[in-house]
Amino acid sequence: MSDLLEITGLTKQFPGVLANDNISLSVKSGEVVALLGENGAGKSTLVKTVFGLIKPDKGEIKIMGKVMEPGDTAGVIAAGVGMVHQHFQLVPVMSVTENIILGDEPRKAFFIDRKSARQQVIALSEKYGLEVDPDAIIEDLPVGMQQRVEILKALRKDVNLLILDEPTAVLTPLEIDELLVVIRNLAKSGVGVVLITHKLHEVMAVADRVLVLRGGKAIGFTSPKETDEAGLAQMMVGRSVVLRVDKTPANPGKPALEVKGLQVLDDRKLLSVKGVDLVVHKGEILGVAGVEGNGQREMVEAICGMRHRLAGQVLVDGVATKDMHPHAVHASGVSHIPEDREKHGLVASYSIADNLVLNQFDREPFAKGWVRNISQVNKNADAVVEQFDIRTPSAQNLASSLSGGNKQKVVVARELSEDLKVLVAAQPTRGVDVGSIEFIHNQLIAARDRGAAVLLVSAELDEVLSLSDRIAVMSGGKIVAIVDSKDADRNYIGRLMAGMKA
Amino acid sequence: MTQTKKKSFDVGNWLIPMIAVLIAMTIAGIMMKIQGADPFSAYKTLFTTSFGSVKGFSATLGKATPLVISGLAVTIGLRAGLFNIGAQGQLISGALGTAWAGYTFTGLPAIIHLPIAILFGVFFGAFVGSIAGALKAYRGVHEVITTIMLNSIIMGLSDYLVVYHFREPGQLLTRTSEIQKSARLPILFGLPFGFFIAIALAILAWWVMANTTSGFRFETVGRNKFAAWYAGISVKRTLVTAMMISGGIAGLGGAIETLGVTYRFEPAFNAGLGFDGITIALLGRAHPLGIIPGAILIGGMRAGASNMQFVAGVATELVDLLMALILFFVTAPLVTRFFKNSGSKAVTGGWGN
Amino acid sequence: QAATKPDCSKAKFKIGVVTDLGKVDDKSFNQSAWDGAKAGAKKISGGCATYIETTDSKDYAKNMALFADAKYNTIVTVGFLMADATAIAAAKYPKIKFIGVDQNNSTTNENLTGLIFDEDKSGFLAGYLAGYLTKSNKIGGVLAAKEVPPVYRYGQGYINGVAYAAKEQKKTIKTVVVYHEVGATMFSDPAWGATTAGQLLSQGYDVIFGAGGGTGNGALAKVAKKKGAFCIGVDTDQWFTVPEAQPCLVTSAMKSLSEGVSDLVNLASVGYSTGGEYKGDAAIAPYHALASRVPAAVQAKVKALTPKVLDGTIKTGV
Amino acid sequence: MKEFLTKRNSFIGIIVLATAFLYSKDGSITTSVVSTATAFALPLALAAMVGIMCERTGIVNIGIEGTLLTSAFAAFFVSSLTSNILLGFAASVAVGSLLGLLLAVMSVSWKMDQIIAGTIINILATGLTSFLYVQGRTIPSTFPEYDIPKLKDIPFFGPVLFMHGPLFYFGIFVILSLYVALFKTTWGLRSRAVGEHPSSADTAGVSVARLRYINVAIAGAIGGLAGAFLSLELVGSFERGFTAGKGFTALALMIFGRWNPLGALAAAMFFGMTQAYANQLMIDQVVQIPTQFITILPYILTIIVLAISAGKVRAPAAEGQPYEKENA
Ligand SMILES: Nc1ncnc2c1ncn2[C@@H]1O[C@H](COP(=O)(O)OP(=O)(O)OP(=O)(O)O)[C@@H](O)[C@H]1O
Ligand SMILES: Nc1ncnc2c1ncn2[C@@H]1O[C@H](COP(=O)(O)OP(=O)(O)OP(=O)(O)O)[C@@H](O)[C@H]1O
Ligand SMILES: [Mg+2]
Ligand SMILES: [Mg+2]
Repeated sequence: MSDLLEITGLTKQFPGVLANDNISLSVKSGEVVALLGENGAGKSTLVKTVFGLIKPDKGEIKIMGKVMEPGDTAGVIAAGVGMVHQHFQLVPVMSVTENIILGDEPRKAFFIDRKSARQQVIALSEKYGLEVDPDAIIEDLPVGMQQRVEILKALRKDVNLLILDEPTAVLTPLEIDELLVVIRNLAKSGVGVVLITHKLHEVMAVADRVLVLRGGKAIGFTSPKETDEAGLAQMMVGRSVVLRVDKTPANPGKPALEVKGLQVLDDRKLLSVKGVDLVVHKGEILGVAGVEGNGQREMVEAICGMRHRLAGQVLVDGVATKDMHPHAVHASGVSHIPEDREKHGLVASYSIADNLVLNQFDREPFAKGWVRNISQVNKNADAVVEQFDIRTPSAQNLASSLSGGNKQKVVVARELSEDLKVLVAAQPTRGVDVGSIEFIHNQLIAARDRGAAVLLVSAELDEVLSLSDRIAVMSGGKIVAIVDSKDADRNYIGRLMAGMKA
Repeated sequence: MTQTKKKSFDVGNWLIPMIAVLIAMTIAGIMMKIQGADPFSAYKTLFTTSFGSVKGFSATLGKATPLVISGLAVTIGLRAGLFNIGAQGQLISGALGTAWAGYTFTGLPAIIHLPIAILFGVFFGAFVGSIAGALKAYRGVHEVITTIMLNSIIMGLSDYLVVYHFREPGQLLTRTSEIQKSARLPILFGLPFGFFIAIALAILAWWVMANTTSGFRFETVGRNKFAAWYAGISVKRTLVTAMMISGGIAGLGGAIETLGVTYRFEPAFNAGLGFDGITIALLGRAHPLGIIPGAILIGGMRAGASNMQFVAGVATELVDLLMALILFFVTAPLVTRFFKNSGSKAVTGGWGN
Repeated sequence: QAATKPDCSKAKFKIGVVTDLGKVDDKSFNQSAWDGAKAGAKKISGGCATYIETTDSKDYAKNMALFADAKYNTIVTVGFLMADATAIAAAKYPKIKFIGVDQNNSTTNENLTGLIFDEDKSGFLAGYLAGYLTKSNKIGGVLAAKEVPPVYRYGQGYINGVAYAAKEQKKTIKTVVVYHEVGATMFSDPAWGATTAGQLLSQGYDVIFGAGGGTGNGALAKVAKKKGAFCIGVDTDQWFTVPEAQPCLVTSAMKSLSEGVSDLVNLASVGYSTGGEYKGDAAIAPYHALASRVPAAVQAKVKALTPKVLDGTIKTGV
Repeated sequence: MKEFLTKRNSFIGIIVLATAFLYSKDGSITTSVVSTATAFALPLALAAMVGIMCERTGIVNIGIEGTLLTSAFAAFFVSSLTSNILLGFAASVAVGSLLGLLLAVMSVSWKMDQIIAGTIINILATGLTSFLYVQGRTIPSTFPEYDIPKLKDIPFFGPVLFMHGPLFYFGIFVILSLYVALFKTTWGLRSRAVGEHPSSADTAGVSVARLRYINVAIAGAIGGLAGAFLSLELVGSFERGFTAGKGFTALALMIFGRWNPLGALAAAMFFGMTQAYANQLMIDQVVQIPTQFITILPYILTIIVLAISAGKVRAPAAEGQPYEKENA
């Protein structure tokens, strides 16, 4: 039987970047092809082009033997292609149902048939075991939940070809396992799947074939049978990568960050942090494990002065910090890698250079009193881009032109590029490739070893396990347990996260 | 913003508008023919009167001055993501405040009287502006509504004040007494002094926006107020400040118009100046220096309008048409495409943020 | 505005009209003044009139200078707003005869004549007529801003005229004039005029005076749609300028602007200028087709009253 | 309805109560005031619909004033040329949608700054109408008032709602159907999606550009209706600067009504009421306060109401930004 998808000689040039360089790929039905590559390698560009969201400069795309009109998304959808986008394609102010039916709505005459729409959604989420509230408004949902919606949207119509661009970046271990099962079943039923992910064990688990991209070029095909995770990593980065974090045991000093009886409301004005007490000592990493949406985000924002503290205190070196005043908190020595880099972390229309000083633009050396020192800003930028290996033609380019992972690097670089007492890192490696993950992890540990107190919040249980010196498990807005990483057991913590009494 | 800074020094950015203006004038010329006037003598008149003679050029700059300033007011707002439709109202309150200070205080030397009068204008403009700013920051009321409403309110209020309190004794018209000699702006090298103030202000504004921390705060709030908030910029305070400064500048425009041209407050004197400011700001792509050429061009057309009608019988509306055509061809990518295929980038963000 | 504008550069006796903010076809006072200038020019051999339409009230002086520097013999400036500018120009160009329409003139320049009118008188007559036409004993007016002196005089005269008629008939009549908010749109807001007139009509006001450029005309047009109601125009005989109002237009409170201008222009052409102020005629327009709806007795009363009001034996109280 | 019946809008309730109270005191006056208010309100409301139509699909339309002015002129001009007001009406709708298309070309195809595009339309309108305007023209007739039988006899509501001209009824119909279309139909869902997050619509196979073109053109047509209502039904003539800033007030009303047709209608009604009562105060000569105070009353009230109801109004998110497929 013929190939579901046949890409030949695809080339796409962005200003200053050759994102795809003469790439060819074919996907048979029932086959799972994984796309691997560093941040900025061109994975999203490739699949977006297939889906008709980007017009290629050269090359041809055939779906089920039929040549596709460049940029004809509707045609691609009609041909039975579904796609889960790396950057959620959801309308924030609309309900889950509305988002899922958008573009092909069940209708009575001109009117939307809301009842049957709602039933479709419920049926869909039962079929794939991805639970969602059909009436919830997207922007009120935690990212993990949004990711489910994004996936259901793609699965709604019986697809022949399913494209998943980093679908697991924000899912919990359980959710990931569920999704991998779904993928395998789909493949069994004859669907072709293209999966983009930075998590090598996922590739090893589901992929039949792997295409590795580097700098827009196809480096070559491989398959889980022929290689192992280290091999994949080496192939995509072009050098050997240490996947396991190896760190010296911590030697904690006196408390640097103290959280006392903290209570916080979420955006819906519901109590989501229900009295949290934490102590992070100098020179240690305290990891907060927990299923997304159990109050971690609200806690972090409250600690960093970005969200009103209903009750409780946040002390740095024993001094209480100001509520609702990010600047004051930051000035007292707290750095913050925000969870939502697009919204809080970056000004998309600013140059990378300006973004790298976003929260210290008014300090020496970047400003002398009232006047900014632009040359210092640029000097700093060139240095940091070099040091953190941010993939861009120039530090003067706009942040919006960076790939997801590189955007994250910009934020991390900014927060680490000054000496700090406390570092609050929320989802620091989300959507970041293995090479960069290794790099960021080493940076966090280096900060620790410089005597900083690091509060790490991550939905990646593995990340928490491998980086933390102590692990706090958060569930239902409370810290349900604090365990020493030496005697931390994956399943035990997993159960606590799921809210079960261990 | 390093981006925007480069823009203004790029040759294409000067050549393209030139050509755009020529195309616009050709079309307007055709309309003049239709209307039965002679375009050539019309344009000849326009240039000889508005740009040809010192006297004429001085008149042009006189007209351009309030345009530069109100254009600047709108620009500052746009930079901080605020669309200040209220320049008109702020300008009027400034003009009234200045006029009052101008005729009330007597026996002061110009050195003292002028600055005081100007300060009055700036203060009242800033006051009106900051009302909109505060309502936006602390009550979330959209500045487009408040400024539109404030325009009408100021219109009525200033009129009430003049009619019932500040009216020139024994005068039927709604207008104040004339300001003291000591409060009049001088003429410098045959050119209106106000224009030099306007230019100086534009350069200052450009430098501040590009090189100071305050400028960076404005820009950041304007582009992503959440990131600004995360970066520890006080969004509320920035919004209020931006509207206050924008209003203050508009008020200054009213002040200079009063001290340099009208010598008294009379409602009709300031008609439309604030609204032209919006056009100018957009023509200059919300760049503090970019607004100057546009202001001078339109100032020249305004100054030459009556001459064109007198000499060539051109209907005065054609100036409006010409303005629209110029704005169209300068901003539409039609001409731009012809040179480099760069789509024009937005200078405003809708009512977003 | 398609009409090409006359070129007087070669003419023997040149007349220049400078309009107040507004155009020479505004169906209102700029137009009347322009018509007057043209009429005047016709009567003079080698006479020629042209105009400049002011777009910015700061340009009055500049626009007059354009005519003066081109050696115009007479300059007509239209509107009370130009009074000062005209006085200054008159002093600056003693050889040129200036005619200031709607401008009180206290200067001693004998080359400047202020052409003024007793709007209150024609307003009074209109009100008097209204007082006899109303059946509901409710009489209204929709006017441009009362800050504009001529408009205000019309309004007050109108009110007092009604009162006078009411006294004669020993009955009480409710009179209301609604003024538009002062400002740029006060003379060009027909929608407001119409809606406000509608409000008065719906409350039983059956005679309505519409005064103030487009705003007033809007009111007239609205009243025209209401059967049995009367409307009264302003400035010129609006039977001709606002035909859509003919169903209700019983008369117009006029000031003979065109005649006044034309007369003064002709005086100027023989080198004569009264200086000071020149009172133009005030009057009310003929009833035209609505004569049939005005009882003969009432027509007689108005006819009898008119001279007394015009010569001032009956005070308008303004 | 839930978008619209928020507690923020409770002030509408207050107005209704106040009106009811006044009605109980003097029925005929209140009736006349309120029906006057509707006449003030309708053109404003329709103008606001233009804004809502555009902005809900992500196009800022600051050129409403120009659209109204031009189409009002077209309505008047063509009616007087052909002495047929129906042709005049057709002309104004056509001109309105043409201006809509112009806006679409500039902002969708050429990706021009949308505020600039709107401003161009405004200046162009002022210049053109004033340039082409010839005095002395008149129209054969205006759209006659048609009192709907039976309904018109309902006390209060009869005169207020059912004693107007055809364009008034049509206008109300348009507003109500726009509300339904926006929140109940697939077209509405897609339009709002395009206005909030175009790439989502795009990835769902909805053509962003096409939908924007269509909606902005329809919006223009509605502007044409508003213009025709002014010149062919309400007034029956045309003057320079005829629309007297209604297009800008409409922007405020659109935001006041939170981009919701019914909200904007209510806001317009609120505005009309204050204007009508301002007149009534003068008519009744109850108060001896300067007219200026009466005339600025509506504007002050609007600000106060908004400040109290603290409308943290949220514009359609994608508004003002041209959509680039590449950045999807
Ligand atoms: N719209 C755009 N304009 C300019 N450059 C772009 C654009 N989109 C992507 N790029 C560049 O093209 C390159 C490939 O981007 P792409 O998003 O495909 O990388 P990726 O492999 O998906 O990275 P990641 O794993 O971080 O998602 C990057 O260098 C990125 O900066
Ligand atoms: N990204 C954001 N997340 C949460 N709330 C925000 C955000 N941005 C703004 N706000 C809200 O808007 C308000 C404006 O921010 P701002 O920085 O001005 O507050 P503030 O620092 O208390 O002001 P001030 O310093 O003048 O007292 C904040 O008080 C906050 O409630
Ligand atoms: Mg990607
Ligand atoms: Mg990417």
